[in-house]
Amino acid sequence: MSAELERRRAVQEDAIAQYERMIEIREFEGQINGLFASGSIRGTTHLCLGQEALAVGLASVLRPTDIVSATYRGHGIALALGLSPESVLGEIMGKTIGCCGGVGGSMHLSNMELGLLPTSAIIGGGMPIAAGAALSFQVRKTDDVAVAVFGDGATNIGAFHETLNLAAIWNLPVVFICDNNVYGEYSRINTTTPLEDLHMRADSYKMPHFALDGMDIAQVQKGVTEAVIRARSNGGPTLIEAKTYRFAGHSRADQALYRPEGELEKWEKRDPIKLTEEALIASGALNPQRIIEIKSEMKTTIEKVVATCQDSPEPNLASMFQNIFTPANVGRS
Amino acid sequence: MSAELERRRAVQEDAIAQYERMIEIREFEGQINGLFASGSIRGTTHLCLGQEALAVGLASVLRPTDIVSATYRGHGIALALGLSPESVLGEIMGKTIGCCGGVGGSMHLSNMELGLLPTSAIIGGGMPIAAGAALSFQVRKTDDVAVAVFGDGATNIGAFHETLNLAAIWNLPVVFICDNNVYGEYSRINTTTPLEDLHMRADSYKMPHFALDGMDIAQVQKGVTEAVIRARSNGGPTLIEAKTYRFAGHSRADQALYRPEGELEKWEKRDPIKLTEEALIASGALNPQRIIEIKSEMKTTIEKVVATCQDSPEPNLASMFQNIFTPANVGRS
Amino acid sequence: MAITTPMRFRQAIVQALADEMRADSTVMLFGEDVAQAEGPFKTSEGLLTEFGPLRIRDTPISEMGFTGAAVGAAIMGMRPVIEIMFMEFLGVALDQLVTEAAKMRYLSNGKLSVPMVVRASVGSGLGFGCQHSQTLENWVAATPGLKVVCPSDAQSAYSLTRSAIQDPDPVIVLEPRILYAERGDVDTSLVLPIGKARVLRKGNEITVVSLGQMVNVARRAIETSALDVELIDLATVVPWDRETVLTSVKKTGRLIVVEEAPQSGGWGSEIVAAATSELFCQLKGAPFRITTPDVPVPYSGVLEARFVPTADDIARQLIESLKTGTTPKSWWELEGLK
Amino acid sequence: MAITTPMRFRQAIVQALADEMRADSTVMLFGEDVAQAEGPFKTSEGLLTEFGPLRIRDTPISEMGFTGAAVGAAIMGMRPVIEIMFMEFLGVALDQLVTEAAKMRYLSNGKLSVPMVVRASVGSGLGFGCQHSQTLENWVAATPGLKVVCPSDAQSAYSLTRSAIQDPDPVIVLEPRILYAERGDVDTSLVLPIGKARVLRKGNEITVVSLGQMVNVARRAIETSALDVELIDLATVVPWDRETVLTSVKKTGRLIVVEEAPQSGGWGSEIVAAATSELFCQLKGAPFRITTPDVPVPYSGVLEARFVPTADDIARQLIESLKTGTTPKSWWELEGLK
Ligand SMILES: Cc1ncc(C[n+]2csc(CCOP(=O)(O)OP(=O)(O)O)c2C)c(N)n1
Ligand SMILES: Cc1ncc(C[n+]2csc(CCOP(=O)(O)OP(=O)(O)O)c2C)c(N)n1
Ligand SMILES: [Mg+2]
Ligand SMILES: [Mg+2]
Repeated sequence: MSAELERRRAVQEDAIAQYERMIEIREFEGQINGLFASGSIRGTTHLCLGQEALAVGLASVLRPTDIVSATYRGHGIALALGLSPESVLGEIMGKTIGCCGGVGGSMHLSNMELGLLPTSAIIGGGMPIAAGAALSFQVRKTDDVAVAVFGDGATNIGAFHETLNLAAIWNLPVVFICDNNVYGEYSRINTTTPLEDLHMRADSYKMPHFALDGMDIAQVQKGVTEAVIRARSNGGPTLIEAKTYRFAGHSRADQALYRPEGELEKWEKRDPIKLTEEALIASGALNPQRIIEIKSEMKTTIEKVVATCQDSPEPNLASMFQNIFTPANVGRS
Repeated sequence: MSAELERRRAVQEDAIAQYERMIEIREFEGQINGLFASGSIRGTTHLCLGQEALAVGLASVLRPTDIVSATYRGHGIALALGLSPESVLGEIMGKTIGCCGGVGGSMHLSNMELGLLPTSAIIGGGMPIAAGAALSFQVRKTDDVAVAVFGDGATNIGAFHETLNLAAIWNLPVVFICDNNVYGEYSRINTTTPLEDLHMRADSYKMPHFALDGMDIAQVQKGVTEAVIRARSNGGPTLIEAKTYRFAGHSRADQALYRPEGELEKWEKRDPIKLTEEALIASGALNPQRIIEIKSEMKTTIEKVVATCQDSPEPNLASMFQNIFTPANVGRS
Repeated sequence: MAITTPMRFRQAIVQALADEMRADSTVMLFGEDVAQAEGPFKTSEGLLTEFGPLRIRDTPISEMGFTGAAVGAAIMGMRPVIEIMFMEFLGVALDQLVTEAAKMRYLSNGKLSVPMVVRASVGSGLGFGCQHSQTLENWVAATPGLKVVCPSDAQSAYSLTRSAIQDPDPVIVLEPRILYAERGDVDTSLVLPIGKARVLRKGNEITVVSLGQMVNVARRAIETSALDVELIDLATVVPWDRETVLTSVKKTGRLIVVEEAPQSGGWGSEIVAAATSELFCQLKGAPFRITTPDVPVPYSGVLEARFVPTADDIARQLIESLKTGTTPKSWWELEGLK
Repeated sequence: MAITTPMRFRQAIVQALADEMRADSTVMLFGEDVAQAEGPFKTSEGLLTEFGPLRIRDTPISEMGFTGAAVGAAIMGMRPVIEIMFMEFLGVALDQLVTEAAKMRYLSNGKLSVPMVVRASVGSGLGFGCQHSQTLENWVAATPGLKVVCPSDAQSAYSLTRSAIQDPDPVIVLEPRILYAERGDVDTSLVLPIGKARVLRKGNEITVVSLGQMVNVARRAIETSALDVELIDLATVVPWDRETVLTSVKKTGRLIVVEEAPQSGGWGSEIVAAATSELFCQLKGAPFRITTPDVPVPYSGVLEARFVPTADDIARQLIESLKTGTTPKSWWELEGLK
């Protein structure tokens, strides 16, 4: 089993590993701004600080043969699914060590072994693709499922509507997860969308739907499990709305000054990492001392990852000419 | 006032004129197949037999300064809004007498004086355009309204979703009318859409909505009036589902053999023309004798229209080079 | 000797789909009214009956949704074929081809392929009006990662459709709608690889490159002109067969592209520009394009008949260009219409 | 003497929008985050404050919806400007421009116009990856009824934006994203009409036609080459200025197009093909294009820097072509990469 599949298995089995992965994501995202400032990263990037429970909770419920389509805000989901921090940060830094050899970048992480489709930078772009993956499972009669993760803002794009309707009428094994982090870029969701509970839109397709607390990993696991079981057993698609909050700005440059006063602070009280810690301490699985150690170990680990990626070579010019078409003709006849 | 504006005013004021216009549409559409057979019409065409009450009911409620966007299935709406039969049939025959000089064809009728935008042959294509017309009314603070008419099948295209959301969040003076004639091409609506009452989709946008009996002109007038009044008075958009039935096939070639047995016959019992006749007779406005006369007069009228159009000249080659760009620069500065 | 069967263009497509579906259980077809109704243009006749509703499916009117579904199914190892009834409808779904499918292999570091086929009917001539008659090759032509083919007769409809389905990458098949009813002889064993042009007629004086419905018109023009013209059916628009075209132009020294695309922005510019850049010193006369005018496709039969280049137009321009070495005027310039 | 003000490219756009909105109450702007946030690229700074929420509006993420809304508002007499944050996003809304807006006047028998403007940021160079870095002129280039312009500096950003808004027909303004922060001097009284190229440098040996972000690179190349080159900023892609370009090529006998579009299908083919067809006998050497390679725009800074033609590339090809009269190899051919 590859090291990355091991990483995946870890979060599937163990609550401590899940917590550690959340810390890994937090630590990882925390490094990004500094790397921008130092010129090690260019372009743009979209952090998922505050949304770690959704990423890890989701990954803990899926099998590696399930398929996930996610978005440019995908570092956390990639790490949660098992991609190594080197392959994620390497990609963000445009290095050969990156999961895409450096030609993709922050918005386009992928790893087919772990079931992560290339993440899409087009709002709604990944949704019908996930439905298509589910279609292939249905035709081949496997019991794998496809998951599409997308933002609150994405519920206003045509692809959302078309995909949910198609998935419903074809009864596809797909789970739609709307990561409602309250903002789409600099727009609060209520300024672009007349509806507050976005999952209600599933009624338009007679599709089961519910909201869950996306800050609480146990809630995420419970809700996603319910939908995944339905999908695996021919019960068709589900729309889940995970109520989360984006602790950072939309992308690199954004300071999120448009937030109403006190909003961030209110959500920070429900920081998914804090909630997980409380739960693990309450259950006796962890103690405060160990938490401090884990965080400090993870800090060191990620710092090493940064160093490794910084030392990793730049891609050579030939690499931009590769992987456009499939080599030779691997068709059947 | 132009003759066509007179035609419009007629259906706005008088129930008999409305009935006559329905007969005109019925007679008009009845001629089309024969004209195809004789080679006078080419391409394709989409008849609205059975949907006359919606067309005329709608036209009777709107002002000429209101704006309508409709579809390729637009002969009836065009005639109802006041376009002369010559300008509609002429266009269908590709003659200079046509409302578009013959370059548009059956799917693209238009008349800006009467508020008919060029009808669109792209499913959903006209919907955001109607919302945009409503936007212009809103910015200029007129109390005109825009109306988008589209089919049941169109409720599955992305433009439907995006337009309804946009209209709702901007509170635009627009009325969405879904002409649910049970079929989209050869597909019964229930095979492509999990929801039966399509107007329920408006809940996704917190938009007022209701269904009405599209075979009954009084019901159409009542429902559309309600929505138009809301739009005129800053109350925002409404989604109306008019339950109708397509008496003919989807387009020229289609015999509609896919219909379940007895379905057409069931709907024919609610033929909008029959229902209108019954109502007018009951109210004493018409008697059976006069009905026979009206039909026979209308037959003669439309036969004359056919002859006129057949005698009308073909467009010259220069006409295909016109009206692509606005001549000179009519910009401000 | 090759065994050929007479069939219509649309039947050749049905046959190709059926043969591929028999050979490969991952091939499937979906689109609007392709299953129960057997296709708005009857290009899926009998397929639902033979292959059943799991593999042959009607879709809602949701081009973005089902095009994207094909991308996803292809990534996971199916070979979906989708039908886009009129090429214009990609205007609501182009994203899934140009910005998703074409980039997927690149963005997976070569770990996945997207063996999907998009069949879209194109072109003018049937009185469908300006929103249902464009060819629109340009929407997909400048996209590394996509392949685009366009058959011109029943044989190439059959063979290119099979090659497209067998191809491991996304292929768009532009089907000239006006040809659906045309008859031709089909040899089902003939392979036409993607990226290979067809030399339909050998000649030494002029190279004519054409595509789709214009191929036959060009052929008629050449026959009436009585010139010694080499006629190439480009067949694949992307990646086009530089070798065949340039070899021919090297020989003849003259290049004329006959196309249905508009004068501004049509695919033929690519051929003329590339041939000129590479073979400038070997050209004996001005290479040029014979195109449709820069107007929306008009509806009236009289106008639409004049919209595409006619055999007479083409013959006139062939003869004149051979005589003068310069680019002859288009018919609308001759008639002072523009 | 003209009075010029120094400003950034993006500020020139703001200024043009503001000046037009002051002059005409029918001008309005909408798009994602253009109001409250003053534009993802700060191209609407101050506009909400000055013109208020009726005319400056944020939209939901619904490109089809709001592009279509602009079509409708324009038909009814407004002059809407919409911002498409990245050109790729038209992949979900192209229908409204190519198949609706471009045909509306035709389909109304000349009774209506569609005076709308679509502003879309384009191009590579900022590390946005292959779904946010294309130029995609070809999506709109072969569409009778649309006009397409592309500024190359603050002055043309200002003047073309104003001309676009004043134009009675739909105009697409492609804004090279990498230029937003560039500074330049703007004379607000200078009118640059749509359809008119800018001769930025007179010369007699070679005509170089370029566009957008490549204009400055071409200029640098020309300066280092020390050749007598005429540099034309095409400025309008559709309808391009045949007169200015052909007059120049008549004079120099040589044409090189420098473009960011890919080698296959890029807009430059149109220029090379048209110039060759019309001026074949007056050409002294092979006309050719210097383009980006046929690859998705790579993310890595090292690769992306090499993706667009560099001044060195261009200078090498200018010099070599003048010497040999033939088309020099591209850098990737030289390096054996394709
Ligand atoms: C079709 C399209 N339109 C616009 C954008 C620009 N854009 C990138 S992220 C974003 C906001 C998306 O918000 P949401 O769906 O809530 O996701 P989040 O970023 O909050 O995770 C927008 C508008 C895009 N990428 N694609
Ligand atoms: C985007 C798009 N996809 C497909 C079509 C082909 N098409 C034309 S009419 C039609 C059926 C539409 O059904 P509905 O909306 O119910 O309208 P009706 O024809 O019944 O009035 C379809 C699929 C189209 N014109 N545009
Ligand atoms: Mg969000
Ligand atoms: Mg219908």
